[in-house]
Amino acid sequence: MITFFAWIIQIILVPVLSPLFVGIIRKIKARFQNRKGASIFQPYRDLRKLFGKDEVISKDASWIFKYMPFILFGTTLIVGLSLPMFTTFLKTNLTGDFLVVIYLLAFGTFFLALAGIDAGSAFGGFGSSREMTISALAEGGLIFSMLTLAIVAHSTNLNQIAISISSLPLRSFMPIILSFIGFFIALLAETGRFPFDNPATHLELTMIHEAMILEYSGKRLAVIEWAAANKQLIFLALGANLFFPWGIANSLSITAVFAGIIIFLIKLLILSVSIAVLESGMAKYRFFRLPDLLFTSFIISVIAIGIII
Amino acid sequence: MLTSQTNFIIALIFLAIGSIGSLAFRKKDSISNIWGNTFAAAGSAFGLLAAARTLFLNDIFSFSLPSTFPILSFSFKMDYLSAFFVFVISLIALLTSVYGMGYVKHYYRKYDIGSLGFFYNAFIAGMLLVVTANNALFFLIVWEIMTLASYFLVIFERNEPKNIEAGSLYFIMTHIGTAFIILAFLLLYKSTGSFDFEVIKNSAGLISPLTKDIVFVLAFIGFGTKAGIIPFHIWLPSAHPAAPSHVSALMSGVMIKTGIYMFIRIFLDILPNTPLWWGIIMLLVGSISSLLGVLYALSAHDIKKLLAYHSIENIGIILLGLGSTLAFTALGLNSLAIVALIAALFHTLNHAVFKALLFMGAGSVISKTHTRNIEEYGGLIKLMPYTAFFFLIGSMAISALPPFNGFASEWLTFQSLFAGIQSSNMIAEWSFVIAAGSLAFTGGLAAACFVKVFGVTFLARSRSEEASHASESSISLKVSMAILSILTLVFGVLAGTVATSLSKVSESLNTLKGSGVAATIQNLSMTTQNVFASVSMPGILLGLLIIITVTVLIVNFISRKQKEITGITWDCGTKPSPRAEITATGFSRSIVTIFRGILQPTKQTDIEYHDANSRYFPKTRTVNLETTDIYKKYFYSPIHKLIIKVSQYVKKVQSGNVNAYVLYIFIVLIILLISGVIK
Amino acid sequence: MEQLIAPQFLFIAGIVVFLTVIAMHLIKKSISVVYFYVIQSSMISLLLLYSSFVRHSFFVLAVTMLITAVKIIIAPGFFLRLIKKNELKFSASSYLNMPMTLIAITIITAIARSRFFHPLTVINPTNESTLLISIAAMLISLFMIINRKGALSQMIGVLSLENSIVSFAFTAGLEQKPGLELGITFDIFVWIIIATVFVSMVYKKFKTLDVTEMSRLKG
Amino acid sequence: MILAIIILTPLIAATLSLLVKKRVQLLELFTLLSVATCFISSIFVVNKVISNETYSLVPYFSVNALGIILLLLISFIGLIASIYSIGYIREETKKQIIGFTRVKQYYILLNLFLMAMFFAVATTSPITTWIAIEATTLSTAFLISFYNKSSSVEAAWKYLIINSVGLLLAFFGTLLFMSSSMSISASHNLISWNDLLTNAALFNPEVAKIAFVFILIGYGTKMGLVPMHTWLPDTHSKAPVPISSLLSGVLLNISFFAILRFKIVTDTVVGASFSEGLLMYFGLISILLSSFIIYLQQNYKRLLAYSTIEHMGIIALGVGFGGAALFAALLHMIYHSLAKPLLFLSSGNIFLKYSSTKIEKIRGAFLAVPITSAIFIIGFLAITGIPPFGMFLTEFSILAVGITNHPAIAVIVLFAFVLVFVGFLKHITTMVFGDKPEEIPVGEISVWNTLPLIVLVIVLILLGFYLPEPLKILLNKATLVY
Repeated sequence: MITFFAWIIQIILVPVLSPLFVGIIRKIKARFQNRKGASIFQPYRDLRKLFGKDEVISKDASWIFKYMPFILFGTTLIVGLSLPMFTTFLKTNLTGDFLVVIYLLAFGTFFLALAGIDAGSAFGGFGSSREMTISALAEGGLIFSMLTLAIVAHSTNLNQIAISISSLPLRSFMPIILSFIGFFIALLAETGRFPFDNPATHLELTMIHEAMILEYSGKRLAVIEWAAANKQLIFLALGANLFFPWGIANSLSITAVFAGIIIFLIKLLILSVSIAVLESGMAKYRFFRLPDLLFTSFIISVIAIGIII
Repeated sequence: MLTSQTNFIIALIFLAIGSIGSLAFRKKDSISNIWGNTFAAAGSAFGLLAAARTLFLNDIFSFSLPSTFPILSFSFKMDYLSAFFVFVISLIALLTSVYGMGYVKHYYRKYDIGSLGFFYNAFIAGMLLVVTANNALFFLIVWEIMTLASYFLVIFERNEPKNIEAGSLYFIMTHIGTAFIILAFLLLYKSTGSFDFEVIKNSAGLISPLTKDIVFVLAFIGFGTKAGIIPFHIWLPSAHPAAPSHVSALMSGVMIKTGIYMFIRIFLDILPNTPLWWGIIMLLVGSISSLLGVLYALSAHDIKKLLAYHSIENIGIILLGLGSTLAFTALGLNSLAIVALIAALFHTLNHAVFKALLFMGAGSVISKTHTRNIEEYGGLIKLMPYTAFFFLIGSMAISALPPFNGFASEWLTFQSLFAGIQSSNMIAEWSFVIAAGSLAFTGGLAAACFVKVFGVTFLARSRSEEASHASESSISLKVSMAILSILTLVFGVLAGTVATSLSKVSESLNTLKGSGVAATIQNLSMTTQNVFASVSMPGILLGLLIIITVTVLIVNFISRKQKEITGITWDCGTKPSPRAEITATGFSRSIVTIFRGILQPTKQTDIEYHDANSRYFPKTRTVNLETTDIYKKYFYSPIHKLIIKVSQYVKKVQSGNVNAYVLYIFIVLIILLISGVIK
Repeated sequence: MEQLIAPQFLFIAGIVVFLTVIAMHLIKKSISVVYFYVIQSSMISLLLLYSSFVRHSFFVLAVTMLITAVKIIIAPGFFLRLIKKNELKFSASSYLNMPMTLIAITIITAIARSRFFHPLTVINPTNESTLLISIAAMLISLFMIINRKGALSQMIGVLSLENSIVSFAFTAGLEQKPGLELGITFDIFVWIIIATVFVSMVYKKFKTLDVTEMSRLKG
Repeated sequence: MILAIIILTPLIAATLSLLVKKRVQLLELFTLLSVATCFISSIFVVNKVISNETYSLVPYFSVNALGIILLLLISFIGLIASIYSIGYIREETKKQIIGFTRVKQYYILLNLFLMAMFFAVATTSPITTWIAIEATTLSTAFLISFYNKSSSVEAAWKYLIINSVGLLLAFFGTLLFMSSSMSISASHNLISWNDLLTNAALFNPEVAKIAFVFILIGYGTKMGLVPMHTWLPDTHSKAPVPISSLLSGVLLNISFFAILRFKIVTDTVVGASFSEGLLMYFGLISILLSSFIIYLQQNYKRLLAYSTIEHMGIIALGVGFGGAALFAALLHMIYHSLAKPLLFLSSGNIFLKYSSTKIEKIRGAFLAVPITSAIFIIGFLAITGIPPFGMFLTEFSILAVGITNHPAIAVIVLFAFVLVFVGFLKHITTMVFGDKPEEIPVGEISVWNTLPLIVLVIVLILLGFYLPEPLKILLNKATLVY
């Protein structure tokens, strides 16, 4: 019974929490620009508003344009399922492998880029070109940072990694820190955060993620925004629970599960605060300096592996 | 039920009838087309039957016919490895023949369909024989017949000089490759005294390590030229686009795999205890080929040339699998070697399937728009919905996206590389790290390249008149593409069962025989001694389907009251013209500039003025963006110039002066007399 | 093998052939080259005559008559008519100037007499020196074909090569059956006819007998 | 008795065609009849030779295993060439390039040429072989200067001079060889090859070495081995096509046959390594030099001439390697004698159509003369040793024997083959493909020109796959002897 209940939480946790953390990051950034900023629940209200609006779809668009938001949202949900969020005993070796997680997200980005081109506008095209370039280069750093963990844990299953990393002695923590730095750069790239892409802007020259979804409106825009929030939460959860997995409940008792959820929320809060601090303290890089950043993330993870093997 | 040997012979007979028949009906195009393709399909169907019987009912056969020439014996052998490759070849040949029936219609009255049928059947028969030949000399004969048939298929559209050049470059390169192969077999003959693969395998102990290394290098260059690995690939991007699409599907999908077949046959079956550096070299060449293959694909804008470059990339991935197998056998980890070989074989099968699908899609697009340049396509998804859907499935499979077969084999290759990273030897570990790095980047870049191809070809508005009048392709084209896309899904989802049957194939090899399989492979959960990794492809597919349908239903239910209005795309108020859309060059420009060190893009702008001397009012401005082919510049043309210089020098011997000629005789006489006496 | 022809007589014949070949190198005018050829072939026919008396068989005598007819009367007749018809006063120059040709000839004779050809003398050790002289004559006539640019002198060079081979045969005691001798002379006779026809054709086409003109077929 | 028929019928045909005044058809008829009778009678001789070792008529004429193979080749290629020359000469007379006297001269000399070749193969004594080969040179001299242009006169002159020098050296070599068996000259009949073989014991080894050097250089000039090959490209490119196909198809084999006969004698006296070493080095240089020159060739007839030199080099190399390579070399000779005339005759058709021998002037031959260009491509594939045809097997087994005892040479030769293939492919593709110049009419020239080609192609393809039993016995017998 408890496991069924825990499964329900596992499924609904990602979609429910993700707009919250988007709100929190916006709130902190506003605070840094010493303005009050909207409340942290503003994203929920935006979604409800968008669901209630009519939709304008371009006549050039095909079925890809129409069904892409649902595919994107679906992939984020499946990935959400297989993450070690607050318990590790929900170990599924169906989709638990970290390669599956990365390639499922790539599946979503693939369709997002296609939909960007489908509308036939110049902005969409350029957005998808930049998006695909960055995600292609970020994949190396992403895979290799998680690979360090897989080598240490002798398994590529996420839950198994979380269990074995949590029982790791402190002195062999150096490679984990290095790979976390690599992972953090890849996280910023994949979720379109600051040095790579400014989430708030609509300036044609700089926007990457926004350019692709320019043509959307109404319920489809809502689903895409939600999916973007989910993706951000997934990366935060990965960052939190793979690299610092203490406090995850590994037994079935109610208290352990609740303690797990609270510790998980605290870790997510710390991470989103650090992202917000980073964003307000740094300017967006020129596009052609990004590959060097991504290659550094790849090299850092390779050094981390070098230390272990 | 017929034994696999009779099936195989019936297949060859059908192909023979097909080739001779289509030549006989040369005069009437339609009859020779139907005749050629039906017999090719029938032949490959029987080939499929034979392979299936051998693979699943363990009906291995080998027989040989005596020949009038002393050292030649026509000996065939179908063990598990040959059966697997016969299976792949006949599967793709069956579907390309069905595709060919519809596709060849647009060549009627333009070219000679009879010779197309003749060489097409000979080409398939050649490939089937190459993978079952058991005598080195017979193998070489059939190998050259396959090259000969594919040469005439490449120059089938002989009105364009470009195709003729592509054809001769192809024939020259493969012939040079065959010279290396001949040398390798001669060296084997020198130490074992026979040309029969069985005899060589049994007396492999006699081969000294030095000859074994030389044979490795020669065979690697020889078969690498046919497989199209990086330094020897220059014929592939020009030869495959020149051939008719159903032939280039066959060439790109299966013909380059015969090189891979011989890699496995020689390095894993015939030559015992391989040294470690073989595996390392194969890993490095594999990673270079995969990375550069995808980069050149990004800079290519002819759709078939792009797909050809992707074949190089996928061959690189297969080589990664093979390289890790060799490295594991050298390090003694035979169980991991089996896993790596399963990854390589699985990717061979998958690549054959989705590459044939992509070439067929490209073929039907070209037959409708009569051009191969992506820049002139656009908006075809509305005019050719089915082809677009099948092409989409093909592109998702090739960029290794989860539910499809590309992901399954790439996942297995990744797992074998990760296992390799944890192996004990220092050099091996770092080569595995390089290989895993290149595979990671290749996956991402391949996805970028196929977003470019699919987006520019099928989505948004059509960029040229031809593209706007395209119509859906005919039935036989759609049927074969449909079957192939179902296969990509089936092989993807049933990856577990395919992997188990492949483990039977890889265990049958000589060097890997009888090693306890520590790595259990059931429905694709791989547990080796210390690494536990598992993925269940059906789980992913089910999850995707359920969750996506649920979200669609919920979202439609929530905003059921809202209306969907169709307007025009927002283009800052200007009328949305096709010029506003992203072009393929624009799309890949950022990646090409990032990797400018390797690709060395050149930009040439020339401006035409109204009147030449005033140079103020330009009439037209053309920008020409190209990437230089560094291989031709730094490796092939210097050798070519050297040969020309030597032959010019040698030509002076025939100076035209009689006295000089008699002087040659006089000098030779004196030299021989002097050397005769001293000796 | 019993000695058919007295060694002294063979020695004289060898010397005459050797000297005529050297003379051909030195003289510029083609008429005198023809005369030297006549001397050479008359020496050969004398040899034949001598051997026919020794073998006192009528058949050999008839063959010698034929050979003398061919080599001394018909061949020079052709050449002189050729020279008169095409007013060739002097034959074309040679590649090496006079002193150089002499040096070359001495080198060749040194090679001929050196140990490379010495084993050949074992066939008939008695007149060993004549054998070496006829070998020297052979090599020098070969050198003549290389050195002279005139088509006519090249042709005569070939014929003198044939004469020196025949003289070697006699000195080595290898003279053939009369039937074979007849065949060989018939061959030489046809060869001379064809060569003269060709020289006239060359003259008609190239307006000169200088062989260096004929160097258009290259590569 | 049959041997006499073979040798005399061409002579009769030649004399008869002398009397013919105006009717060209009569000339053609005589030649055809004579060559056909020779071909049929040589087939009869074949089963005689198979039953007993050699078939000899009167002490002067005898034919052993290799001899009959050559006879068969000469008569078969002679038949094909004479059928082709009927169409060829008619076409040339139509273009008013040659008059009736030239045609008559052509057929007479053709018959004399064939007779000389038969004579050379069948005679027993070395001296008569020499006379016969000299006769072939003389009979072809006028055939080469057939077109009476300055270049063909130049080619003929060079041919005459170089070959006479070569043959005189060979004559000197034959005399040295005869010196061993002069003692038995008392017996009335001529000294035959077997006499040379029997009293090889009393032949001084030093003299034998020098004699074989002279023979090799003499007959090597006639065979076209490299340093002495210079006459071959000029003659084969200037002679009329049927003649150059006969020249490079069969004539070179006869001088090779003579070298082989002398080789056994030297082997018994001095041991095989001396002669095989020489042949191997000559073969290697011929292959290397011709492969480089083929690469930059502008004239397709010279291209085929150089390919002949290359194949003569391969045969010499095969004999030089010895053992199984000897069987392969002889079989290679047969394939070459079939494939090279095929190429020459099809290039003849192209020449008649485009009337130019420059490669870059020929474009789109496939559209102008489709059947001939298809056969031209098949010939090209056969000559460069692409597997479906027999040449690949023979080249491969020569290399197989070569790799065991001379690996370096085998490797160099293998890459020379590749270079030849690359050069040939480059030239063939420029000639056959591409678009046809307008003024060239489409369609084959005449049935006389295409029928022989088709027959030759069928024979070549058949021999590629299936080696007929009698041929195999003959070849085995020949390899035992040499």
